[in-house]
Amino acid sequence: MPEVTLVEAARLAALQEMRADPRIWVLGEDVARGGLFGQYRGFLSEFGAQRIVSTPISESTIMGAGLGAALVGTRPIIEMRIFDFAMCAMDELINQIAKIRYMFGGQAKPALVVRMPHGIWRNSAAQHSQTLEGWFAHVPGLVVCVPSTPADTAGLLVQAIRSDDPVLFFDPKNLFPLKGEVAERIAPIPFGVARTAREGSDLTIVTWSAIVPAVEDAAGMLAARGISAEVLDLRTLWPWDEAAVMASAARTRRLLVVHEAVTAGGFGAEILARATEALGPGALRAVGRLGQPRVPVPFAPPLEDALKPDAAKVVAAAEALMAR
Amino acid sequence: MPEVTLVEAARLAALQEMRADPRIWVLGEDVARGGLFGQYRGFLSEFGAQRIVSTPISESTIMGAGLGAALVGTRPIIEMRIFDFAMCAMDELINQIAKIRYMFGGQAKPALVVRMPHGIWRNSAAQHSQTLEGWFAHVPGLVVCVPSTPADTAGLLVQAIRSDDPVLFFDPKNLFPLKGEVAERIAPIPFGVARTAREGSDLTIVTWSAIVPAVEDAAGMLAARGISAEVLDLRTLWPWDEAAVMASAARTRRLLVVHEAVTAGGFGAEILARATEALGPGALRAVGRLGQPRVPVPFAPPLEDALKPDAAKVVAAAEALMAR
Amino acid sequence: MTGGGDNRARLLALYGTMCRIRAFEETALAAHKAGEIPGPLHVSIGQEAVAAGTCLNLRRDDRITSNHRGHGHAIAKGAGIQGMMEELFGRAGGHCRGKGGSMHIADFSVGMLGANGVVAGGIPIAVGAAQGLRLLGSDAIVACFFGDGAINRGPFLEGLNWAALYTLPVLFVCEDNGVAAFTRAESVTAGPGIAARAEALGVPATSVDGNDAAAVDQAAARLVAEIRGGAGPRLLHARTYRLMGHTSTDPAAWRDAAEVAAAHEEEPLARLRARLLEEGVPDKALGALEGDAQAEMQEARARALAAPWPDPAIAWDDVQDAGAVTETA
Amino acid sequence: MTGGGDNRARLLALYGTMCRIRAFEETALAAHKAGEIPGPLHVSIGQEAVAAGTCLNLRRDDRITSNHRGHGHAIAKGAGIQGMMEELFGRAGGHCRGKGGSMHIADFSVGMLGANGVVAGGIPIAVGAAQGLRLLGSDAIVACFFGDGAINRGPFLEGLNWAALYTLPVLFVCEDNGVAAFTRAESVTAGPGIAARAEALGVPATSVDGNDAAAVDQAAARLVAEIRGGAGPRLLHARTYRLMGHTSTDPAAWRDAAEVAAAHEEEPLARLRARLLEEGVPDKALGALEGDAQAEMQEARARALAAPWPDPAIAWDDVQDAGAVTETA
Ligand SMILES: Cc1ncc(C[n+]2csc(CCOP(=O)(O)OP(=O)(O)O)c2C)c(N)n1
Ligand SMILES: Cc1ncc(C[n+]2csc(CCOP(=O)(O)OP(=O)(O)O)c2C)c(N)n1
Ligand SMILES: [Mg+2]
Ligand SMILES: [Mg+2]
Repeated sequence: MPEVTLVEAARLAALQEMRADPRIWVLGEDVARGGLFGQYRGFLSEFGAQRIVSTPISESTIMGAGLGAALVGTRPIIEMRIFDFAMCAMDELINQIAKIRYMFGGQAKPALVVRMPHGIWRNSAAQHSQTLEGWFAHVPGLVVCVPSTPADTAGLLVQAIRSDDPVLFFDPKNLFPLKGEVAERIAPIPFGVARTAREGSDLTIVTWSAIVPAVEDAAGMLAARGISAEVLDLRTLWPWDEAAVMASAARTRRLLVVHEAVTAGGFGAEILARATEALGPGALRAVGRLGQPRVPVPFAPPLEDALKPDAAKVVAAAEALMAR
Repeated sequence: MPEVTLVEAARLAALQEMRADPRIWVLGEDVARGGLFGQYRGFLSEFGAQRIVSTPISESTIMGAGLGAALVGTRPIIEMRIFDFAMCAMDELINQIAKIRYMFGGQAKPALVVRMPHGIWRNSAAQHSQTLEGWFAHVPGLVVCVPSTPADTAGLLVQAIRSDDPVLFFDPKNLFPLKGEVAERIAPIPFGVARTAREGSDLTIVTWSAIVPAVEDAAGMLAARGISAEVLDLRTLWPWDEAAVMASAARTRRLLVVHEAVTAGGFGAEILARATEALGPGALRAVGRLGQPRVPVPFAPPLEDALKPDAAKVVAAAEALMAR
Repeated sequence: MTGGGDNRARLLALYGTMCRIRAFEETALAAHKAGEIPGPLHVSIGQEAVAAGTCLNLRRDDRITSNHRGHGHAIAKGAGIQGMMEELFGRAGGHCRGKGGSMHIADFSVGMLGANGVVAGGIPIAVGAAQGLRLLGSDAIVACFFGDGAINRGPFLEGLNWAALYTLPVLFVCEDNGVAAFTRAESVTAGPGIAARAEALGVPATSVDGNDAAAVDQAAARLVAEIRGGAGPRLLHARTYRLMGHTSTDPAAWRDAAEVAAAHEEEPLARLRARLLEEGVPDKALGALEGDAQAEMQEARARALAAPWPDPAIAWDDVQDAGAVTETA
Repeated sequence: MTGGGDNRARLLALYGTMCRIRAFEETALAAHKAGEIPGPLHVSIGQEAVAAGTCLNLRRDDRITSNHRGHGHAIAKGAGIQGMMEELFGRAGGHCRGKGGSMHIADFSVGMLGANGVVAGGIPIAVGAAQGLRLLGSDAIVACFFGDGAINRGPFLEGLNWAALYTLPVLFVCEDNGVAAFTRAESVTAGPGIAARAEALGVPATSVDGNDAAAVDQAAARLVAEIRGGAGPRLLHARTYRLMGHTSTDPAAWRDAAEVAAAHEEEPLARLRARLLEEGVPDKALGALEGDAQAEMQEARARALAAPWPDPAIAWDDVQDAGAVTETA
């Protein structure tokens, strides 16, 4: 299996699917030039300007036109460039895309993928660094993908493109250069199945998206200190693999959720809540969360570093949990 | 103290503040005609068209212009008519209003209030019934008010208008006709202080906004069945009264959160997560949440009724918790 | 049917559609007042000619998107009446199985892609539908209905620019009734007007007396022919008047009585009726159309009232395939 | 200074500002390349005349809003250089204490209400600022800078309509460099153009050669006078060229070399320099301005490099008053 970067894995996945299904097309800014990150490199020459549509800076319409095109039977990939710009298209996403199948009594399934590279990335400051994926798990009608490896990105993107549901696909932009193996023929990865990134017995760390490598590093450091951490990469937040999390947490009795998003009101809260609801509080010895404090992402490196979750902070959080 | 409806209480609060401070003004659709719910009735004749600005249907600009006006020192009340339309103004709200003080290193405090009547209301269906208040507790920079009584609505609105923070004020539109006493001179109610709606010893029910009366009814029914429920109305979600919730939950050892919003990923998750983090899982015997299932709000009465939390569902959830 | 014309048959077809729209909405108003219809209800009484005149020029496989005041658009596009009435009543037999109601009526079987509860919400959907149809090799077009209030929202600019850019087959239809909810259009809309805005975005515009059904029909016929011929999007600006309040419970008492009375003189059904009489159509024939429409809608109301409510279990259906919650969850 | 004019002093003032903008951005580019400046950096090299010509006509208490390519606007409005440079470097002495960076520079002390990382994000803010100023009884105006890319986003329509409706004192300045990121404006913008769009929204527009500083100055002088006189908003459409790539790391290699070479011939500093020489300003005097600008920016860079980083503890500051989290929370 060839080793490729994560962004190239995503490119290959979209390429494979677009070759197989002429109803798939891409719309977004600069996609004809390959996209901001090269994730559509070469697509224009292969698929032509009807299927690779470089659009005006009109996020509302990028999103809404994707919906309209889905309603007549095409399968658009809606490229938002950077997640934060999706704020310009929230009516289309939340009021329209998420609800239309239901409101119309099932007359239409908007089969579309919204790609939204997200996360803290090279001191891009508050308006280009947000991680609000937890919001969308709260919105009925949406599937939420948050992969962290090249193989998962490729497999989940294939699944997303083939799905009849509207799928929000959060490309982990800070991990675009990350290398990993990707199959020649990319198989879909089902939604809602966590990946066990590391097995362990002392505590369960649940995580996803760009922070996963830091959590894996932390697990290595913890091992060196005699703490055996199991790391579950959720890969999708809705549906999410409650069974895998519960099984692991019931075993280790310690549950830590790590995400790059702000801790308060983040999806980590849902995981802890479900764990105590489902297992009963008595089944657990300690629970905790590590995320960004409830502060916008600052520009200056020392400030960003102070707030951003990293391996050292994961180690500290895990040790605090073990001490309880 | 006179008895007034909740919407009238809100009107009186805004009136009082606008009389005291000429920098306060209102912008939104139809506000010159008193607003969709009469919450600005009579304001045009008293304050004139410069301070009561009926706007085009331009939600992005209603929100963004409010911000701009705050940056030069006025204190706008931004009226969104119905919460769901704020989806058309999320860039302005999330990328701009919430972050500007931080991004600019404290050079400006956008002192503004965004009023967003929200919630399920008379079979208005999926695009006019959303309760996404939990989203905003997750966004640094914002204060989130979710009152449920005329007096709280009035007092919190006064506080919101006087606050230098951007405050999201979720008017509980289904409770607009609800009557209650409001002081002649409305005093501000500080953010982050829960109201004990009912004292009890067997379990703690934490709730807010339009569902509060149903929870109070349920507590009455539970009392008739020998279950003593303490009801805490949070009144604000950010800041929220963690101390009061923890004290009550530590005492009753059973914690139920009830909100009209979808359960999955709602703010109830944060409350359960904090409770188990802060008190330790062992301190609690049972925790649970009751909200709308992860389904858009349907139109037909039997469908809406099936999904919407109500007193009977609260009783059932509380009894299930007591059985654990 | 293609190509406009003022021949009698065509005028009669227009009149028939308009009578059905009027009768549907009058019936719905009465049912709402009687407590049979829950939720908000926006009727288009006085604006029927725009829907009828436009849709008479559409094929069944053409699509439309609509707004909160969409009964007329749906009926004119051929949506089933019983399914519409039951949707308003929130019954299981509604087009949306009772999940949508008046503001979210859709009937995909006739190309009606949905009403919309968000002003201007249908605009991006319409341009995308047109783009999708082209990708699929179809020569179907999309008509996009919205009010004068929608032209002050961003999607109007974005959608028209987009449609012009990609030469998409979209007929934008602005129903200019001069009012948005309780606010006059002139008090919130700057500049020379709707048509000028469209032209500035590369979309040729035609203004028409929207209460003159034949005029709407003729203009729409020409524009639809241009669009289907590949010329790109067009905008039809139809001036009309909302005879009733914003919603069924709004008396719109702020309007001058004289203004409303004058508007009643210009209302499109009476005008078309007078013209048909002039053209020699017997009063009885018109009466028959009117009576049929009334009878159809009365029956639809009666059947809707007797129709079963949706089973509460379906409340959980049709959210999504992956990650759907179940009643027992 | 009010009233345009081509007198020497005015041209020299323009030239001085433009030299400072150019020197600031060349210095920033070098510093970015050297790894001294983190994050994305968008420079306006080649577009300096628009900022300089516009802001020369503004008072200190006038406000501006800007976009992602905003260094020139800030400098022309009088923002402190050291605070800007340190902001780019992410240092404690930056105008935003290192929290904003290049894309979020603001200097409220001179009426610079902020750059913006969202295209068109400054438009609603500008109109609201103007509305607020009027409510406060001020006669200050607001200039709102944005690119040709912004005219395809909804807020352009909403904001211009709004400003025209309320006759607000806003000067919209569209810096039309013909490109948005990696896409040519003409390939994403339909219709007759920016000025026509503005006029259709009730905002009179003036087009100008944006690389001719004197022309920009004259046009801005007239428009600012009209606006301050109460005439309502105006739009200045300034045609220019972005000599560098979209960001500091973008080579913009997709552009024809000949095109870029031709654009260099038309770049505003060289043109104004030639004109000043023609007008008899000694080369030495111009060289002194240029040298001063370079020296100022070099010193700013050196000082920024030596300046302290922000204390990590301030990362928690200035989020909000109520409900602020603390480091230990
Ligand atoms: C984005 C948005 N803002 C506000 C509303 C509330 N609203 C519903 S209809 C309406 C007036 C619309 O006027 P217009 O588009 O002219 O249509 P008309 O009702 O006159 O047919 C308003 C303000 C809404 N539905 N969506
Ligand atoms: C809403 C939004 N969409 C996309 C972007 C990404 N982006 C940043 S600058 C830019 C191009 C802007 O072009 P223009 O407005 O012409 O300004 P210029 O860069 O040419 O000065 C784009 C697409 C953004 N910042 N905001
Ligand atoms: Mg109207
Ligand atoms: Mg540009």
